[in-house]
Amino acid sequence: MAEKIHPDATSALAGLLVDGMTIVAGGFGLCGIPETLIDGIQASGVTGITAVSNNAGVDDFGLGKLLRTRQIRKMISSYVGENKEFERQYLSGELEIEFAPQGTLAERMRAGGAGIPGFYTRTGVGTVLAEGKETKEFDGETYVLERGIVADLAIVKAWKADPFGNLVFRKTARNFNPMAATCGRVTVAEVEELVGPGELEPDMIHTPSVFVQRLILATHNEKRIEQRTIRQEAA
Amino acid sequence: MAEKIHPDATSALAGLLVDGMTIVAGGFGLCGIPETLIDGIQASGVTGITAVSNNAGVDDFGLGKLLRTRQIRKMISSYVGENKEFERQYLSGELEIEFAPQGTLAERMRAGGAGIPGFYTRTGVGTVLAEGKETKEFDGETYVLERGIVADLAIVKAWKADPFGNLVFRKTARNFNPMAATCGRVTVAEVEELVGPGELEPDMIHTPSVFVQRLILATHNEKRIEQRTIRQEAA
Amino acid sequence: MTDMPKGWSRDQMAARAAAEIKDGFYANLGIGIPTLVANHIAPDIDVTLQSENGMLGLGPFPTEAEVDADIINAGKQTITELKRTSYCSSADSFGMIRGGHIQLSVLGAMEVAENGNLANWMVPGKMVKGPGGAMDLVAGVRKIIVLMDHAAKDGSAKFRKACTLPLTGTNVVDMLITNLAVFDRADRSSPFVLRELAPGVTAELVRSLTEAAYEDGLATRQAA
Amino acid sequence: MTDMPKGWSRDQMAARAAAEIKDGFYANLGIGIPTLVANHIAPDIDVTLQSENGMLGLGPFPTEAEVDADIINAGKQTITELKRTSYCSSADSFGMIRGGHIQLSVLGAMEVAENGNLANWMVPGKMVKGPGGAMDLVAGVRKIIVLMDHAAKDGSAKFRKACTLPLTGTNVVDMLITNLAVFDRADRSSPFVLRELAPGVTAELVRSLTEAAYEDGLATRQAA
Repeated sequence: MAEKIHPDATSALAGLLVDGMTIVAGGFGLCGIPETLIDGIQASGVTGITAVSNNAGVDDFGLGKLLRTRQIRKMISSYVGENKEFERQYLSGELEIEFAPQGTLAERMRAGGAGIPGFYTRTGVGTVLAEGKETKEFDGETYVLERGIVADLAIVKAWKADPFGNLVFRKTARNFNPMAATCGRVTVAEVEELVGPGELEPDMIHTPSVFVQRLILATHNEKRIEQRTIRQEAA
Repeated sequence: MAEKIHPDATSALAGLLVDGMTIVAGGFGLCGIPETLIDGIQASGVTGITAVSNNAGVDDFGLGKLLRTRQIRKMISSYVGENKEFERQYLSGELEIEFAPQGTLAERMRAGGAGIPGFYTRTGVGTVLAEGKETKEFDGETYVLERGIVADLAIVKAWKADPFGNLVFRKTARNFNPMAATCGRVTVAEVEELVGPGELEPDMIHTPSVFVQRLILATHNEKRIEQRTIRQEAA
Repeated sequence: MTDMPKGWSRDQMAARAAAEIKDGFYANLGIGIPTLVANHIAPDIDVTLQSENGMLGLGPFPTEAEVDADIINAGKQTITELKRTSYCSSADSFGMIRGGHIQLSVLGAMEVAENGNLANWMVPGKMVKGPGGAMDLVAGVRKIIVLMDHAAKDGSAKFRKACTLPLTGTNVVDMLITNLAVFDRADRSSPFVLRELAPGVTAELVRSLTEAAYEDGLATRQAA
Repeated sequence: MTDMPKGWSRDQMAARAAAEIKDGFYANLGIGIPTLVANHIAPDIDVTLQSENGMLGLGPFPTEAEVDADIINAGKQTITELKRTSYCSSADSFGMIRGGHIQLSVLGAMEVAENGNLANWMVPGKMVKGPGGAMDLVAGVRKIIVLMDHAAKDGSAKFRKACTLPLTGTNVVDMLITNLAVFDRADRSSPFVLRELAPGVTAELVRSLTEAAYEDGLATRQAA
């Protein structure tokens, strides 16, 4: 079998990083983000990245790390609210941002991965995010044409993987990861747990092995919480 | 809780059947087809159906039953090879057929269910199945515009359901069922097994409850095999 | 403006929105006041809450011991799961939303226009954080209820002839609940109708603090 | 036509196609002769077979005891699963195909044209059964190998200047393996090149039974 498991992020990313490349990353907020691979990209020093990710991390965590080191030139995101360094770079013109509605962004990743170059959606019609985009009427309603995204590299975080590269995600850490995994020309996954062949139930695999070219055991699993909201235990 | 479980197919289909309606059905060949609900539709006598289904069953099984009783006026399918009654009605002009490539049909169901009225695909470009359809160039390649499908009713077969309507499918009986479940204005599911609340693992639900309005325990689970291919056991 | 009646509290506005939720509904509650709606759903009403990041069937906030970093809502708050819960990808989650499978969404707003336009995502000149899932929700969910203060702090109208801020969606608002009044409309080709007033609030006050045209449905309601 | 050399058997054609499968490939084998390809994959080559109805990692046919009506391939044949197997919906399965994630597909054909056009789904005047997944496979899979008899039973060419039958796809064939010869091309803007002859078959015979223009690559190959 072609070996997919690599010993660490550096090995898994070797030969894949080029200045000016496009990287799509799974994760929503700080949940389900490929922490270990982000560290690996930071260590590599690759620059001029166009990062496609729903959010931009916070100042010292997630993609925020790569913003700090000025490795990212452009973000394609739906919401970037929690990052002061982001704000500074954006306002000073160092960083470019392309906003996409969250569902449109998710669908653009899925479309790119599924060989669909464009699709129509009602989302965003009549707003600034549809400006300059083609529209079309279907049954009397106006829809905007959105493009599929294919990235040079996809980095995703999963819960479990087998050696074939089949992935299972955990709870809301799934989020953008399955689509991100499909829309990279190469996809590297980091996982919390590697299991043996046959240990994943074939009916319960979220990302089939065909989408994953390289695999590492994640060593950075901080899973920082943005909004720790608690209820008092009933007495 | 609004009760989704009905005692039988007749009850689950009550008020939903109207002559001339469009019904989308899950299943591939004879695998994963809603046998019990097809019986219920046959018994209702509803006619003029446009049936959206990858295949048309065989003469006395699957949608073939509704062809026999002339309840179907039109099929939207990718392959209808195994049905002599189908062939007779088609050649005599009693039955209309719209062919869609299999992957395009699957995606049209998913798109319809996901609020996407149209998408572009390379599949079928330059063939008779793209005739009369709009095309568009993306990055120098030609793609054809295909439409999402929304049906009046979706009927699907699942393996397990909980009372909320969450569904799990089994092996290749999954096939078109998940997309079919999303693209009916009303979706009725039949399942081999009803389980209690909380018995389905939240990470492992294929069709979330929001897509299922009514639910029955399947009483017709023949699961006929079209091509029983066997290898000899090693001695 | 100090002698303007305050009208309903945020919790009362949330409770009014909660009354729109029918048994069996699937609903998406936005961040902020809309989140309070969940606290006011009647016990005999079974509702399944959706979070657009990919969770259907939201439970309450966790106890300290229950906190799980992998279970968060769209506001990135830790939450819990229920017996009915299912998880899905964000693409499938927005498929539910865009495909019209969610019956109701409650959102905050900066401005609502008389034609149902909504502005709730950016203020020119301020840092733009992005739309998140708001544009998808208003474009896809069948009934959109907006909760907002009736007027800005300077007294200027937020329910307007036309939005002055960049839009989140066009012709998407079905019901508007402010601290002073409730407006709804029969469908998206109908005008808004004033339906209810908060205690101590007069129709004249609402009229004076509203730029949008709307019909007066109070008389009808009294007669009914 | 009785004295025309038969060339390769169907199993030999399948074996030739199998030699194109590289370690780590994901491949989709069509119904009919292409299914035989699986029997000829070298033991040191790890390949994962896909079936477009929604299965990745196809196992062999079942024993009588193993038969499961819920495990079938795209030809509706009962099969088995492996340790690597995963199931998915047909939409996700064709996402793999359309998105270019499957490296290789082997298909049968009625006609192939010199520009790579393929016809393999309908014959006018005969009952049309539909394209099934063939149009999706040829449009999406990265390398398409066609297996077919070199000539029709009446001796007429099946590798033609242009297809006479309705097309399955335009400019999609990368390699053509017939009972008499093997053709391939460097990319989809290059012409086909004759690469190999079956035992006892001459280049002249192939030429005489082919309508398509192609380059002769036999000399090059010998030299290499």
